[in-house]
Amino acid sequence: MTEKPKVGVYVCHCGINISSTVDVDAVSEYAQKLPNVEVARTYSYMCSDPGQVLIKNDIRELGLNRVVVASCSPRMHEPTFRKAIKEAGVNPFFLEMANIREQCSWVHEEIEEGTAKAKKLVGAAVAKARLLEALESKEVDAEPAALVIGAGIAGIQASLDIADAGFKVYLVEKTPSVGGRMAQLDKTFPTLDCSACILTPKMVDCASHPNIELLSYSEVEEITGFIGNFDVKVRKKARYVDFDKCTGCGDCAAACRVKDRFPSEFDQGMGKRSAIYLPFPQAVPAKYTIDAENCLFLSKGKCGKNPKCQEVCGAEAINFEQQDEMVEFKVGAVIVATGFDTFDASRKPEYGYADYPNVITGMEMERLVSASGPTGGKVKIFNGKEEIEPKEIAFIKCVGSRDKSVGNEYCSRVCCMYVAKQAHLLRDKMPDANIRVYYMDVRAFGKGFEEFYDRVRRENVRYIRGNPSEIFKRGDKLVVKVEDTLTATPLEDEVDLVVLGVGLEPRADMREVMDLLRLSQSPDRFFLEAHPKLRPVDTATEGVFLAGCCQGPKDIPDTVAQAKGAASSAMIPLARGKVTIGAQVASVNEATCRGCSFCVSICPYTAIEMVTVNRFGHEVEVARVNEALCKGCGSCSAACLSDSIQPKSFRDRQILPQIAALGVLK
Amino acid sequence: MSATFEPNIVAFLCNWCSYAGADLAGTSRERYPANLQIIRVMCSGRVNPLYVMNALQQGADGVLVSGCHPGDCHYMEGNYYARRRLGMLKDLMEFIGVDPRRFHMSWVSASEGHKWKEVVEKTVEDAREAGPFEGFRRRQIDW
Amino acid sequence: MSAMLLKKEKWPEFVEKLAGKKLWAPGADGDAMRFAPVTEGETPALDFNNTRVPPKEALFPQTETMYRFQLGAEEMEEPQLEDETVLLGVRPCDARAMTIVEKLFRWDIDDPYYVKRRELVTVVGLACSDPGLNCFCTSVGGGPASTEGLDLLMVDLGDNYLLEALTEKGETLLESAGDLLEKADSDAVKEKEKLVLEAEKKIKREVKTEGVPEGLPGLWEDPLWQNVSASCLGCGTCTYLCPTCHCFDIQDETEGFESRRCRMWDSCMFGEYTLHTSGHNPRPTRRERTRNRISHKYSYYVDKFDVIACVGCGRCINLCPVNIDIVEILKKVEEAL
Amino acid sequence: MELEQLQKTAAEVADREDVKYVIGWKKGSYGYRVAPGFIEDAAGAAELIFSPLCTANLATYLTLVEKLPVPRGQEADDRKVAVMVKGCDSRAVAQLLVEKGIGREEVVVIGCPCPGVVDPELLAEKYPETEETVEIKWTEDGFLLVRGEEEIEISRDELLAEKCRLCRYPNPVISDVMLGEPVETRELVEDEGVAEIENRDVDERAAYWEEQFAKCVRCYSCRNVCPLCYCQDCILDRLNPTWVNRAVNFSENTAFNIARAFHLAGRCIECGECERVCPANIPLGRLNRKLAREVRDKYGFEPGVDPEAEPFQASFKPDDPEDFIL
Amino acid sequence: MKTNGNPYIPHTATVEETWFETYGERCIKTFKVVFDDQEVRENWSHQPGQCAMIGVLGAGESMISISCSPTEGKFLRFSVMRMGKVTQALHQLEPGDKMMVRGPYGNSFPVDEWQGKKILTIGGGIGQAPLRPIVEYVRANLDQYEGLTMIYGARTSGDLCFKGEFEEMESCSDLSCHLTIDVEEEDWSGNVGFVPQMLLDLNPSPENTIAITCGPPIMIRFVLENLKKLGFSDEQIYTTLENRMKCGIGKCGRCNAGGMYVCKDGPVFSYAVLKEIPEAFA
Ligand SMILES: Cc1cc2nc3c(=O)[nH]c(=O)nc-3n(C[C@H](O)[C@H](O)[C@H](O)COP(=O)(O)OP(=O)(O)OC[C@H]3O[C@@H](n4cnc5c(N)ncnc54)[C@H](O)[C@@H]3O)c2cc1C
Ligand SMILES: Cc1cc2nc3c(=O)[nH]c(=O)nc-3n(C[C@H](O)[C@H](O)[C@H](O)COP(=O)(O)OP(=O)(O)OC[C@H]3O[C@@H](n4cnc5c(N)ncnc54)[C@H](O)[C@@H]3O)c2cc1C
Ligand code: SF4
Ligand code: SF4
Ligand code: SF4
Ligand code: SF4
Ligand code: SF4
Ligand code: SF4
Repeated sequence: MTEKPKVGVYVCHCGINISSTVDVDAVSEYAQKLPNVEVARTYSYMCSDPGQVLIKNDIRELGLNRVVVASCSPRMHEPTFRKAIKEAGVNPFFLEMANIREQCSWVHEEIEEGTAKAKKLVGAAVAKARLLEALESKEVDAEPAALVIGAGIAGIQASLDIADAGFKVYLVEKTPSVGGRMAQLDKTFPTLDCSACILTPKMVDCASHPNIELLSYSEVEEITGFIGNFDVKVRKKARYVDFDKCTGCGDCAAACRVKDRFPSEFDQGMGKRSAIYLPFPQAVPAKYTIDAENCLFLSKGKCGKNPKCQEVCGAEAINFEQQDEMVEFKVGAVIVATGFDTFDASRKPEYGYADYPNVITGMEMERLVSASGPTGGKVKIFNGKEEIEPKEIAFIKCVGSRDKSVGNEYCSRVCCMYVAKQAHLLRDKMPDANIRVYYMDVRAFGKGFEEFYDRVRRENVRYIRGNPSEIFKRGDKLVVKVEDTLTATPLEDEVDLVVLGVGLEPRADMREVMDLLRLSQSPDRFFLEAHPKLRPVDTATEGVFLAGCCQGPKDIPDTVAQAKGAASSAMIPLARGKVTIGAQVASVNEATCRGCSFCVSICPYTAIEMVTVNRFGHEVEVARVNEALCKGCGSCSAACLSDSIQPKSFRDRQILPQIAALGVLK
Repeated sequence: MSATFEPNIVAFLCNWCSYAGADLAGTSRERYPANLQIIRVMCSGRVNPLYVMNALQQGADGVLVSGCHPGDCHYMEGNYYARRRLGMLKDLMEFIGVDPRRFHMSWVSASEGHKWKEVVEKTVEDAREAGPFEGFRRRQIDW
Repeated sequence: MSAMLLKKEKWPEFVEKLAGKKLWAPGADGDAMRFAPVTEGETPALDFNNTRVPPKEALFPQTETMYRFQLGAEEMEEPQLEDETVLLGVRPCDARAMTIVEKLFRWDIDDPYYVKRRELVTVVGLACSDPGLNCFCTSVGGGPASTEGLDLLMVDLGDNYLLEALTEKGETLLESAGDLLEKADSDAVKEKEKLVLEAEKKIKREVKTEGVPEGLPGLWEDPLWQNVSASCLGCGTCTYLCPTCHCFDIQDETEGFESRRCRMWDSCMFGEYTLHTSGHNPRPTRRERTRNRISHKYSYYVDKFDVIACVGCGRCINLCPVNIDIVEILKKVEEAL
Repeated sequence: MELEQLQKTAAEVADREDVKYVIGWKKGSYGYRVAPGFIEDAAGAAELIFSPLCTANLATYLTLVEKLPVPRGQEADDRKVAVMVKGCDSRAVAQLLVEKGIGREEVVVIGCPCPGVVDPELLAEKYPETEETVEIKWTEDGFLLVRGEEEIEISRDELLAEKCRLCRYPNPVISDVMLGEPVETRELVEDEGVAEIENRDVDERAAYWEEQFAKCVRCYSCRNVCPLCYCQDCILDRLNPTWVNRAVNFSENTAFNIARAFHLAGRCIECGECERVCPANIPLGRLNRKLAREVRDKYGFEPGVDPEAEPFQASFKPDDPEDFIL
Repeated sequence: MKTNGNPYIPHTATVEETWFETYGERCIKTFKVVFDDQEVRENWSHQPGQCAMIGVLGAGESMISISCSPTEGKFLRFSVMRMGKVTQALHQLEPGDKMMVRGPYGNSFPVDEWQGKKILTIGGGIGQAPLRPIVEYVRANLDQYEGLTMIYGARTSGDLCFKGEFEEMESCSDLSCHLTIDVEEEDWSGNVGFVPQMLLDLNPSPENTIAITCGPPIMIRFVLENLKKLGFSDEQIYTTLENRMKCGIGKCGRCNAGGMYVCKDGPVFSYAVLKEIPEAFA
């Protein structure tokens, strides 16, 4: 219904804060004459109880349906007056404020100019108030469950926290086992505790926790909906091994016709595995998986007479008929913890990683020094003739980090320390090796880092400042060509082994997750947080949070801290059981929308989607706003050439009269 | 131009940075000319460039749009869109003979009360120098 | 009535004598856009073909204030129309058009604005000695020296203009010129007749109107409408620039508290012209609109006012961006009949 | 390109079951006029031509056609529309694809590499029009005007339309069928028309445009002819809110022209149609091209060259210029 | 009169009473208005079927049927559906506010010609507004007519206008009132179904009867079909057109349907005339 707007204007003295520079009575008199103004009054403190009562009484007695308060900044008291008029039975969004204090009386001196400006501001506020619309904020139920994508330490920790708080968690891991990168590490800096020792119990916990449903070897296919109400579809990939029957004995892998033929992902390709495999001994769940690509039966249709694994499996768990399985569930919040990739060292060809076997990466070193690694913890190299223990070892830091030429300007934050750690571990194993580290800077910023770095240096690890330009082969030695920048001496350092301190990169497959959740990337290509300082675990999409290295490089303590942060943020809607959907959101006039989807490209919250509607028998695409996602910024509407999308309360037809009032009113 | 000409300026400020910055200018009792009136919008990205045209047509002598610094937008990207759109508009306006001193855009953060004062002074001064906007003002020609 | 001669070099003086009245004449350049008020001291040149915008706007301005008021008040103030106006150099087709449009504006209830302006205006015509490529006035009841709607006809005789007063207003105007003029002799009149004949011969385009007014409604569903309108842009060119088109819209326009109700040209070629809120549109496509434009001119108007509402000025042909040609359309109509 | 090939192709396409009609150019009703032709079957294809007079950008008809309510029980006719495009016109198609004004599956694009069309006004001025239709052909380095027996050689520079002098995409950027051989592309040259205005001072520019915009009769030809003005319900027609009053005067006309030009920033593909159709001869092309040039030089963006591109007005780069910001 | 003979200048009238007939997005509000000027009030006369340009200064004017019969008194009634700019402004008017009115415009139902006949009105939705004056007129002059049958339908019971007035009619023997709604509703005991169907079901005899129909285009189309089925001749059927119009006095051209100016030659047309204007039903 179109009611006649009946506006009440309330001009506040604010003690003398306003009235000393603005003739409030003159403003009120002026307002009284504006169209649709029923009453205009002044009062010493509008925000005080009596001030509010004044407004409320007028609403009741004069039947006001719009209120203009000319006082301080709406950033201060908009909620106060909204509440007041709501109590008097008027929709809280029928309020418009004219800021005649912060932006008028406090910044101007002359009473004439202050008064003149206040009049205009009030005039403009009245012009807009007449055209305001009633709005309602909505509450909808939130599903008390969370989805965690990625089961590295970040995902594991977040899952455990949420589950411990009593909410259901669906933990989806792409690979056959949880654990992520941390499982591959040997010891961890700076405390040198054994990675597996601290991680394995958590891995086991999360598999056995009654509130966690672990979906390993699975991928999220689709997420729709909004905070409190995400609908999730997950594909459980076929393992070809009956999950319930497999006892994890390993007979199958031992019997496999192509036993130990394929590079083990876990061992960075340095160890080998069979076509049916457990990624690593402590893997959780301890269930075998057939790698369909390499399995003779699955790829060629034939494996001898009968597949060996099937023959030996006492539990009869092998099932070549198995199909991918789809599971669907609802969650109220999502945590993305998909981790990182290490920098592909072959992208710096000058270091010869692709050419020389004795140039290895930090990750490979982790596996080499690990007692459970492919060499059982022995560091041995092949120099072309024989297997030897390397004597001369060089580390190179910042490979793929802080390097514009490969597109990574950022610091990877862990390399300084893992290099120090590995140098230390090597020193332990080989007391007389010559170990040096080529570096640009050493950034030992964390708790205990500087101390650790000091200790390593004291252990006779030489730190040489210089960024090697080339590595080449001379005889059976590798030559590191570098300039020591502290002494300005060019060096050609002959070594046996080079360890490249590769940095962290966004996962190559992160686009899949971006598309799923319509997330954005920051300039470093990691996932973009909602605010770098104040909302570091939130994303633009409400109800979706980030944890761990997917948001940017970090070490384990930071990862865990962020995971805990994300978990607690995710638990807010779950614990409340409800989410509030904003009232001042955008809405689309579907009759005029031309379907260009400009608005869709613009909305930072991906709140708009194109839907097909029937317009007089024709299928046409129009935009539709998901009110739960929209934050009412209005960016979409400034780009909409047909003016079809408009943020409520800030519609063109509400703002244009405001402009007119400011231009024309005297 | 006559020294007494007082330009009328309409400004569009985003709620989170510039409007807060202007509030801060008030709280800090900065002093600046009273020629500028603010219309609050949630984001500078909300400012339809045609508002600028409309304001000039309806009696403004100058227009200002102000938002958060790049990277600080409360809605992440709104100010980038605003910058692109209004940059284009500015080119167009200049081309058709609207004095460039009549339209400004600024980044003012919530902590830049003093910068806000300077922006207002600059905007007002420029518009004053440019004189009353007659151009395509919806004047009362055939009324 | 009297026929006089005016030496061309005396033209500026002649114009000066009209001082005190508002003068309108085609704008300066050869391919004048429109008639414009003549500023003092200026002598309008008459060496134009025809204006793009017809002089109908002198009587029926593109935008016209009907009355002004203050928002919230009830008083309405009408504009005072009292300036006597002289239109100089109106082509005969455009003058004829004024008489045609006038029929509607005087039908049943007078349109006060048009009627008042018509009363105040003296129309000084200029015969065409060199008709345009797309002129076909002779097919629709006019001619290069048609006098309908004119108060005074000027014919360019080379060194002189021949001035024939056709109405009292014309007479008065001649009188006011006083001794600038000399009486035209029979030679001059003969020369004029020759010129007109020649001009008529130059007109190459032709439409046949016989049977068209009665026949058009019968072609309602004829495929010709689809054919001729497929490329139409639905713009306002053919109608705005047509001297006989007269549709208008009425809008209230406000600035601050000042407001006015005004009317402005409208066009039946615009989609929203007939659009209802429900989305229902009695003329939903350019086909119906084109059909209406032609039928209105060549049939409905004839029905109502006994005259074809097209004076053959050729503007719609010259200026249609996509070569929709009313002569061609009428040819097709004729074939279809 | 051979006329035969064109007509043959058009005939084939028009006869396709999934094609509603082919939009091409045909001889006009007199003088230099060329009219858009809508060909529904092979027989009609004989009318089609392609010559330096084919200025019209036919892509506009892809969106101009009204979608009538489909009677209950019937299905909408969603057969394809085939359209003949020159280089510039093809950019309109590409841009329409970017903006989802049309779907790729809705059109068949017949590409016509274009050596450049004539400026019809200039032509009529120099070689007055006649009531017979006149033919103009392309020659090696110009045009050949054939009027009855008479043949006149005209150099390219004399008559080439301004938009073609500036055009860098004479070969269609998108097509399903390409007719003839690609023509030589031209280098980017300075836009003298735009530069000439830029070189004036602000007041002169204001005076210039005031004179121009005052002439506007608001016939909306410029909007209606523009292939990229395809909103069903243009904001400039709306009353609530009213962006531009219906009144026709310099103020509203300017607002109208600003809004139109601005809405085409980063979208206008410089086909020059708006300027050609303007009955008031307002140099609208200069407005559009000014913006197009800024979009290209400052933002590194060209509309209508990549159907997969992000729309200019709905995207940004973090390093977009901001030298104008205080 | 204040208008100086300028037919475009409206008279000022005061809104005396308003109420809503229907609610929702496109609600209908009825206004009872009285001219301020004594002379205007006295000189004003209109016939059933005519309309007036009503408006609000600053918003504009709309053509609206006068929905009362002159027999009801020296006031005017308008029932206005909220559609766009003007009708929204009208809806904001409350008792005491000013409405600008000019008219009356258009032809009217030939009520005198119809004397001695049975009157059948068939209305749908807001289409009842122009029919109401006939109903009232016939009611006031029942002795001159053979009776009145009214069929009126709407989408829902909430969309029926003038609800309060129907009961009174039910009680009169010369009048019969048949209401229908499109779909079943809880508190609705009346007929359910479309108006054209109801017409068939009632099966009125065409003898000495005039049928007048008004409503949405689609309804009119089927009503006409059914009236023909029932044997009504073209001359016995009347309807009204509601083309867009701006001036109301046959100048602006908008309301043209074929050669007709709906504002002058209409809005009332007999089917015999209307049949010749294909555009009327386009
Ligand atoms: C060589 C090296 C040595 C290091 N040493 C130390 C150290 O000593 N001390 C220390 O504190 N830190 C160290 N770090 C850093 C440490 O590895 C990280 O901080 C930590 O692993 C980050 O964990 P995360 O859970 O964020 O990511 P990840 O461990 O990468 O886990 C991500 C998980 O998500 C899964 N995943 C990815 N995408 C999907 C998807 N689409 N769907 C489902 N699942 C998905 C992955 O399979 C993986 O299991 C080292 C890093 C490197 C490279
Ligand atoms: C003879 C006649 C009698 C009428 N009687 C009544 C009546 O009794 N009660 C009533 O509520 N309405 C009646 N109408 C319709 C009424 O005139 C329109 O609904 C009204 O003018 C809409 O104006 P607006 O300014 O609110 O809409 P606008 O803002 O001008 O337009 C909104 C939309 O309405 C469309 N529109 C404008 N005028 C009309 C029209 N005349 N018919 C249909 N759509 C239109 C426009 O195309 C536009 O899309 C009558 C119309 C006529 C011609
Ligand atoms: S930008 Fe506007 S027109 Fe385009 S899809 Fe969005 S709402 Fe529709
Ligand atoms: S208002 Fe902002 S958040 Fe809402 S849909 Fe528009 S762009 Fe997205
Ligand atoms: S016929 Fe030509 S001028 Fe007329 S509307 Fe169509 S395109 Fe425009
Ligand atoms: S219809 Fe065309 S030729 Fe006829 S009068 Fe109008 S513009 Fe001239
Ligand atoms: S084509 Fe020319 S006259 Fe017509 S609206 Fe556009 S600019 Fe104005
Ligand atoms: S604005 Fe003009 S030049 Fe640009 S695409 Fe549209 S019609 Fe062509």
